[in-house]
Amino acid sequence: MVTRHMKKLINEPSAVVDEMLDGMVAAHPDEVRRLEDSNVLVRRDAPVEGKVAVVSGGGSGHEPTHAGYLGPGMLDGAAAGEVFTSPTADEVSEMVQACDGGEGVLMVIKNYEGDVMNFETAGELAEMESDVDVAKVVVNDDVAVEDSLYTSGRRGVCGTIFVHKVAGAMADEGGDLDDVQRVAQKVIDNVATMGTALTSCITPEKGEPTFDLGEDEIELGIGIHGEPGVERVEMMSADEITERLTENVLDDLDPDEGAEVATIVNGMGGTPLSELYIVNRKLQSMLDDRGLETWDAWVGDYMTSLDMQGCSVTVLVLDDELKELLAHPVETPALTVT
Amino acid sequence: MVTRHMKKLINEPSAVVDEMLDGMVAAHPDEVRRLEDSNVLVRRDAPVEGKVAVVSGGGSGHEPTHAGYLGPGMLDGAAAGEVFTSPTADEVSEMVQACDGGEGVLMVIKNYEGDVMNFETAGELAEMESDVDVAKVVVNDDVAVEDSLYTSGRRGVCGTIFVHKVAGAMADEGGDLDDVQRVAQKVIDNVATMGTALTSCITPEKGEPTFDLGEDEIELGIGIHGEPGVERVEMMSADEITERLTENVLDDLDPDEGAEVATIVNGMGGTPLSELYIVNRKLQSMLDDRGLETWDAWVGDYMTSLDMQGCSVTVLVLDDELKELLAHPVETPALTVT
Amino acid sequence: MADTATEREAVRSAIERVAARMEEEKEYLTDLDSAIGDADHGANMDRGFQAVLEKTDGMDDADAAELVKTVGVTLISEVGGAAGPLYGGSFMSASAELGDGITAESTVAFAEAFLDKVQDRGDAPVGAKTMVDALTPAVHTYKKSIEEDDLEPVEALTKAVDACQRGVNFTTPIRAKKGRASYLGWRSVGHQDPGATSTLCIVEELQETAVE
Amino acid sequence: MADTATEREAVRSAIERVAARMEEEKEYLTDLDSAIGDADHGANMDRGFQAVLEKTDGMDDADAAELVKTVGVTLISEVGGAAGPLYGGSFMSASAELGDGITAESTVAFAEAFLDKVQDRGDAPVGAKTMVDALTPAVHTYKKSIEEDDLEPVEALTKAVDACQRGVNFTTPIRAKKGRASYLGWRSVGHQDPGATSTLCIVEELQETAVE
Ligand SMILES: Nc1ncnc2c1ncn2[C@@H]1O[C@H](COP(=O)(O)OP(=O)(O)O)[C@@H](O)[C@H]1O
Ligand SMILES: Nc1ncnc2c1ncn2[C@@H]1O[C@H](COP(=O)(O)OP(=O)(O)O)[C@@H](O)[C@H]1O
Ligand SMILES: [Mg+2]
Ligand SMILES: [Mg+2]
Ligand SMILES: [Mg+2]
Ligand SMILES: [Mg+2]
Repeated sequence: MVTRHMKKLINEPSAVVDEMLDGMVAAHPDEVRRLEDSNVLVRRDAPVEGKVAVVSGGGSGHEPTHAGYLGPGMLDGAAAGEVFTSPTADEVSEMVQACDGGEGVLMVIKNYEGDVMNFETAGELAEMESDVDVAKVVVNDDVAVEDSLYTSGRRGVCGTIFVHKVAGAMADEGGDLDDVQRVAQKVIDNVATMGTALTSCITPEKGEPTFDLGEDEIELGIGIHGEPGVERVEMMSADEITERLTENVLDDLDPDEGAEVATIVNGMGGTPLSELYIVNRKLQSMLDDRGLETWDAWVGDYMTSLDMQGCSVTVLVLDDELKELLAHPVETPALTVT
Repeated sequence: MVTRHMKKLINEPSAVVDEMLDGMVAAHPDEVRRLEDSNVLVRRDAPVEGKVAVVSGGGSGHEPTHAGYLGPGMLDGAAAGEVFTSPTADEVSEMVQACDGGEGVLMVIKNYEGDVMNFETAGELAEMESDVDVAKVVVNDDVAVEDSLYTSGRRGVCGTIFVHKVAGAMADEGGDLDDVQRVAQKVIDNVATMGTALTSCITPEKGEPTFDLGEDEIELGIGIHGEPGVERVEMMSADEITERLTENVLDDLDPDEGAEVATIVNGMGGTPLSELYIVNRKLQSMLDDRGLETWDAWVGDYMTSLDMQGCSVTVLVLDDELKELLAHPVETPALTVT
Repeated sequence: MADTATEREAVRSAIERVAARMEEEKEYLTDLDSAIGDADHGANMDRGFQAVLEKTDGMDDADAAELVKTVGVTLISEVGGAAGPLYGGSFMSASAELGDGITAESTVAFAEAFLDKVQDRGDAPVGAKTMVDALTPAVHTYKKSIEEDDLEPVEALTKAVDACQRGVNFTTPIRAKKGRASYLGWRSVGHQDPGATSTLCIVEELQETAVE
Repeated sequence: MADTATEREAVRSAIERVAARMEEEKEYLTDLDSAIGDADHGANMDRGFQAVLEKTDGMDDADAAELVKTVGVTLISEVGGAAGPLYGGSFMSASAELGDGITAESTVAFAEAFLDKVQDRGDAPVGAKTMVDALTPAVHTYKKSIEEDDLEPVEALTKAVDACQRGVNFTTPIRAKKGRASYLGWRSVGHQDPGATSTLCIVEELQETAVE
């Protein structure tokens, strides 16, 4: 039993995910519902007959990811694991089956071994238990991690939001499972992200910082799981940090001059919005200097890491199809496009 | 010159407001613009001829308040002061004149002496310099502060968002200055808020916590300026905190059984969304127990206090007119209703 | 009565002194404000007086009244918060009293007008734990020293400084009724008011200028 | 070969031991995971084995294979993360090897199948700084002790524990190639792998059970 209360608005650490999901349904009863005895939320009207379903999920602690993006034009299902822990295969399988409207289900997976293994197992389970068609894409937009024999590949981070948006739009427009998978993959091939942490996050279970950062240190290249980054450097100004992140992202994407891009300056949960705007200011002026055209710029908390202070910069290189799909209307608790 | 970088995504502390405003315009160039040589943002298409303008403003550090609510159906102008410092009278006066579309301007003021004095002076200045009609309302929804001879009256906090929404809707529907002022005042008369801080915030200028809180202490009854609260108590569970806040709010409003309400669980900037949902879960179950009907429940960061961890609970008692105005479509950077 | 040029230099030297003092006391004032307010009073005052320095820098033909009016207007447009309209509005409107030059009588009128405007705008009585508590004894003492005791302005100012300091000390043990500190209720007791403290700084620098 | 009831009790006692051990090591495992992962391995394993305890509690007619399969299924549905499918999938599929009861040979087959499944699912070679580094020496040593050296299972297990411990120690000085720790690159060097450590805990408890 917990007697000391850590400084979080929680009751029992073990009840965090359950209570958060209930609170979310209470806030959005017309938009989402919870599958009985599970940590899966789905669109209120799921399954939507005759439409490909797009589902996602992962550890909790990244709110509004994932359930915040449930709704017309985006996700059909979101499986919530424990904090920072992949959801289990049987819950994902349940979600897949609950969301299938007869046209198949695309699973959007972030490239973490836990997620990949659990979703793959889930896909197999679901196909065994019903006749749903399951396809998947694996998002790996984190350029901080080298994709080499020496790592588990690049992580999936905030670029996932663009994947959800685009895949959900294609499904909403009536695309078949192949179409939906194709555009999701197109986003993955054209998106890159890098993040930084000014502070560690504190998980409800552990109750203290996941990693220690000195007074004047920051981590570059963090993921979204409170795992330490790839490099620890001295604290820098917002402009310098933005330069580091953006340069890595653009070096990876290497967009043609004149290319149109969509961007996200994403807060890690504990960062004031004012600071994210300061980062966006520098990001946009850098894009401008490189001759890139910003077609859309998002600033806010899209994929967080509990109470961590820090941000990530995401750039997606666009073509006409992606622009149309990004502009497609969407209505979800966390994102509305009209 | 600042050589040590505090752990914030900023450049110079003195440039925070300026750079944040530029970054905001860079993120929303089709929605907002900045008045030259000032810290005032207005709707891109301001002044809107033939419509009453609704303007607001106050110290910075509360993002997305105020400029996040600029747009059709909500605010026409937002004056940003330095962090936690009221904007100056001349900037407010400039804003009032820039937003006037010939039908007059309603100033929504939060009840802080600084804000009230600067806005009042501004209203006088504006009326002297042009023939704009200026009306005002003063929001004082914070039930933590007793309204007595011994205080400056109750503070204006997160209930202000409902005032902006309702007044902006009435203006958008073609109401005249009296109508707009009347519905704004109706919200003020029926809304109450109370907040708590688990941690202090850190202002860019000071670079360290505004107040010290022990490991196991929280402040009840904080405002949104990093000022200490009215009572310091031992850390409690989310349910207990929600009870304390909600009971005070409901005692103040004393709504009839069966009344319909709209609610906000507002994060103070550094609180994970998951925790706000846990608070919302308890709030909604308490409203249910009291026989109140939740017509709409908002959960998120609406009016923050930099990186402070904590939340506030706002309840607005509705009638048919307020429901219609709350449901009126709005499109702003921080709030979309379709 | 001194000539315009002398008066101008006296006012400018006072402005420089006050600006330097605010820079020096910035952290201290902010610390006081963080205990019972929102931790910005030092930054507010410093920002304001730095702007005043810049604005008055080129004003080589201005007389004392114009200079002081500029101080007020600048504070109004640069400071914000509660201190901006209070100090700014008071300097602005009281400056009219110096229209015919700086004399013992005109400075008394200035001081009274200043206090009136603060009370008019802020509606704080004495004992509400605000700058009024420091300003009131300073102004009353100055007036009495000149008008009743026939003291020289310098001596009167020295007495005013002492009175002002007592006013500042008085703010500590009382409960705030106005300003942000009032939200704290009884918890405001035991803390010195930042606005009263900045008032004392200003009065002290005026006295130092007069001594020169 | 022992009868079903004896085997059932042995498996249950092993389950109880492991569950108790995970509870005990929860913080330690999480600490290891916070250095190079995401600070949940202890909570994951503890949650999983508490659920296993509950699930197997009523199973009074089950044989060893069924019990072990239940361990796997439960871990799959309760743990999530990387550890869930790895441990869960392996217990589940390797349990088939115990279908004809617990013998020296069947436990060797079980151990090999377990290792195979971990490698199959997780695709980690030895030296990638994962549970594979602890599991491989343990399984290899156990097999050789039984098959080549004709040791009793208890003695073989004791050797396996020692081998496993060396595997855990081996994870510290090497760079991770798989799992979250791989994202750290060279910074993962110098930290002990949490999954390898939980593997050692399990093997140690199996050995203790065998001694009893
Ligand atoms: N109504 C008032 N009348 C007189 N002085 C006031 C009043 N309200 C506040 N003050 C003074 O203003 C000071 C605070 O100024 P400052 O911190 O710059 O503004 P804010 O409170 O808006 O942050 C207080 O310490 C107090 O002396
Ligand atoms: N591909 C893999 N193959 C084998 N073991 C792995 C693999 N990936 C991770 N592990 C093991 O899993 C452990 C982490 O488990 P856990 O913390 O529960 O999951 P997660 O990494 O998803 O948070 C690591 O310490 C490592 O031993
Ligand atoms: Mg994990
Ligand atoms: Mg202030
Ligand atoms: Mg202040
Ligand atoms: Mg882990």
